[in-house]
Amino acid sequence: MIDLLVIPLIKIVIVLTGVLITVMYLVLLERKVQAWVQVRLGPMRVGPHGVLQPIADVLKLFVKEDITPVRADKVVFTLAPIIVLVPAIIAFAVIPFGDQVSIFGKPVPLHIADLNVGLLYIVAVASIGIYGIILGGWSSNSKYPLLGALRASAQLISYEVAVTLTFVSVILVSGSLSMVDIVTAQKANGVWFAFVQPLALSIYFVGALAETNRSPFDLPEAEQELVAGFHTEYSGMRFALFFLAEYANMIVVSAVATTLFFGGWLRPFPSVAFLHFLDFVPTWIWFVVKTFLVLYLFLWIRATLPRYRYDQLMRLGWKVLIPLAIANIIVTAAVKVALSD
Amino acid sequence: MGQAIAFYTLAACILGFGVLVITAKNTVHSVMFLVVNFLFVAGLYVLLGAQFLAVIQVVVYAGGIVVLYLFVVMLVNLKRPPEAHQDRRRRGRLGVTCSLVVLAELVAIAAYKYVSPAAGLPPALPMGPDNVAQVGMLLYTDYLIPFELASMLLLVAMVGAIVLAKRDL
Amino acid sequence: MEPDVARPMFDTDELVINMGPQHPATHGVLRVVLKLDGEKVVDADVVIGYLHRGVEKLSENRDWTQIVLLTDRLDYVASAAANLAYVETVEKLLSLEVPRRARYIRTILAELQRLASHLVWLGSHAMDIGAVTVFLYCLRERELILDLFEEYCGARLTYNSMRIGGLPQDLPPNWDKKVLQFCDIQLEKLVEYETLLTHNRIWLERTKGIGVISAADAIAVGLCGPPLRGSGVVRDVRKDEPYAAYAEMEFDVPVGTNGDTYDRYLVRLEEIRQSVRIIRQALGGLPEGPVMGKVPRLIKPPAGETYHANESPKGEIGYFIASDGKSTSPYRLRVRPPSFCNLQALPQLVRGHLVADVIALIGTIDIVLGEVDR
Amino acid sequence: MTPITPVHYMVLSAALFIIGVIGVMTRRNIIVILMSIELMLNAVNINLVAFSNLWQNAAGQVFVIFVICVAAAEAAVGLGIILAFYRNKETVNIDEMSLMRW
Repeated sequence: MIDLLVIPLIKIVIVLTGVLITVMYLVLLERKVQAWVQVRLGPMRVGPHGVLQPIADVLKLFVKEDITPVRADKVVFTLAPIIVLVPAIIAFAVIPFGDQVSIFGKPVPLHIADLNVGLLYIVAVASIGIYGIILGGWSSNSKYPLLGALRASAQLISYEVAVTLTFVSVILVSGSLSMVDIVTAQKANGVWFAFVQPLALSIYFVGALAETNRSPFDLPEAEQELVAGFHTEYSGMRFALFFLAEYANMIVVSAVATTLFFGGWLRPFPSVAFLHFLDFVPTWIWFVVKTFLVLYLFLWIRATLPRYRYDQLMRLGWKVLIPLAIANIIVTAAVKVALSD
Repeated sequence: MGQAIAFYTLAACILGFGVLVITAKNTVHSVMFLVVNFLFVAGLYVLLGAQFLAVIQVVVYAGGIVVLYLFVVMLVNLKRPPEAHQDRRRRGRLGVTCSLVVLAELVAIAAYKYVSPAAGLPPALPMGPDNVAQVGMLLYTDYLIPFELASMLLLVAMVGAIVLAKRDL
Repeated sequence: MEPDVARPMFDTDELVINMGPQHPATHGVLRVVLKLDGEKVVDADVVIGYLHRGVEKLSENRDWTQIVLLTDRLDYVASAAANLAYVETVEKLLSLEVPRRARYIRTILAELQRLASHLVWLGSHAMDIGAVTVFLYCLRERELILDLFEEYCGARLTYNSMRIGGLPQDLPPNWDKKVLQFCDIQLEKLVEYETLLTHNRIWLERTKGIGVISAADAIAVGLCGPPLRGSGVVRDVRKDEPYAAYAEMEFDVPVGTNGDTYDRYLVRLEEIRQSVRIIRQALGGLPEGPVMGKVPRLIKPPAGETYHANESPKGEIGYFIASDGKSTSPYRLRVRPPSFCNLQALPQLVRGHLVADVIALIGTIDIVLGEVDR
Repeated sequence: MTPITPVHYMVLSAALFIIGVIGVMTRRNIIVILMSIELMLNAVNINLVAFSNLWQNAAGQVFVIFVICVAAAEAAVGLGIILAFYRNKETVNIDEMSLMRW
């Protein structure tokens, strides 16, 4: 009973709170990093160096008036943010945060579930989030959100193809769809897949930027163009849910990048013996550090690059990334076959 | 026991949302119910030990095909609210009668099989542990030709859809 | 059934959207009514007048010196340029001789103002295309210019920095050194903006080939300033009809070749360099002497009318002033605002482009609504 | 409670199929009709998976993959036709699609 219910439940609670707190502080980190790049200070007033800013933000969003446009489809309008948020959070179920640890002599793996279709599960869950965006834009009964929603869905679907294709090449190397097996395969091979599949990594990263609506692909919410995109009409708590989902998605894609390409919970250079002393660091710390480095890259890019235009983004997705990803799969498969002989 | 509960819940949801799909007035709501319906069907696949299919169902059906529907519904409704289409009662009634007859027939067959001794089919066993490998093996060996044909079909459909939907090539 | 020929096949997706007057990318209260086909702009209708304050009519009830203050409010990111054009027009009407030192200082102020205005333009243009960092970098340097202006005339935005016949005061001590220092900083930081943009693939894709306007079209539609030069027309009032001390300065007039958004961007960046060059020359050869000419106590120009134009950062700013010779205020004052004339090209520029380009194109013509609506 | 046998799945599948049939017969909105067809395809899939489970043979699942392929192709082409039709006649009512009828 304890193995079946209590431990997973505790894990779910820990992951959920961890994710929510990380999201809150990711927002602060983003504002701070942006500010430092842009010769500003960022939030400074709430708490020392603004460390309490996220709490103030959340409080503000809670007490703000929650407006529903008069002719909006009320049910769908309320459901849409939830449809966006739920997939973003349940995707964490298959992410392995660390190796097995023993707590009170009981071995506990640091993941909620190890599905044999783990990677596909992430793809599936991500594809559901699109509905929230489209429906949110549609139900607002307003032109800007609708345009933003149509843009968003087209963008997400296009880039999902490229991202999924990069998964295929990783699967070819690892020989498994399970997230845990992918990490152990990197341990067995003694090398991170980032070095085995550099092209897949770059395609995945670009695709991830586009899938999480991050700059330079932040068209669905391009402030200067479509006001705020699909969530223009949202305010208060429901807006906060969209916001939360966006950042949760960022963490998901970073965590997936870490797992697939940067060796998950493994220490750097897992095969080099004399770095053995690094093993004293708990595995989950490696995971968190790597994830944050990927996240930092997201923020850095946002502060540096201008924004793509819609048709250019589509062209990049379909005419560059997808063919490259397919070519990568073919090459990977050919090499695998050649090596196995 | 647990399996039965899961089955009846899923079945009820599948049928309920199926009915909602065809009865909802607003097409967008229809599409939403369809998605939910597909998700429950995916749940049923998990119950039947076909995890790979369940995920494919979500990715392709819920995440791909139905999004396409939603897209078209929105393009079509962009300018005007969904029109109240004139329902031709006569044909509607015909359809209901027709389908009720088929339903009765099928239920009769099922019920007959259920009560007859021939229904003593072996209970559902759990599938092999590696469902993905199993399906993949079959797909790339015994069913290789159909698989390639399917990919051709998709290519043709893709070209066809682009030709149909693009205003000027 | 006959196909309906009169109706275009795809008018079902035609969508009319309002961009502005409250929109983050319309640089104030510009309203653009866009007719879209999908995301493509079929037509655009520019609606202005949300910021009309009647500067021209007000001028008829102010005396000549008070009007300088009104001109501050035209192009509020480059008020010194508007000041200069106005006082020069009145001086022309009065046939006043302005001391050489005053003309030099006016040139310096006008060029500093051009730098400030171009920095605001570059920043907001880049921000419209998504490069927020460039905006803050540009404003960082503009802040230095504002400090310089503050030291000179006490104001940071609406300077009221010119007087009919000269200048309100001489330069503060050490001001020239600070300006030279700033010039160095500016050239150094210009490289920083260029690293972020000029060779950035995304920036190139967003600006190259966008809003192309040929030289002939540009002249026909009445473009002026950098947008005109971006199309390859060599026209700069500073060179063609020199005023202030420009006749004694050495500088190049950069022109583009394709007339697209990228060329207009390059032209303005080069103008920043040229402005720095002019400022250095003017400070180097700054003559001694008074900064105020011999101006009658009561300014009452003789009956007559005149038109005088300057090269403001946005383009050719001109004043047409008629005096009846009797009153102490103009009989009629008419401003030729460059933003207004450049804005006329917007519908032509955006046609056939995407919504996202509209933003880039509003940015590229560099308008200030205070000047458009007057 | 009786154990869940393939017959249960068959009944469920039949019922879902009938819902699809009723949708096709009664609704006049062509998009809803296409969705009803998807329901029917799903009903078939449920059957296939159920039998695949019964015989412990993954071939049934392979067929489901083919069905999903066909459904995707059908949706893409069908919706393309709807879009083209809507552009010409501004309707999605199937009763007005009678141009090819003799």
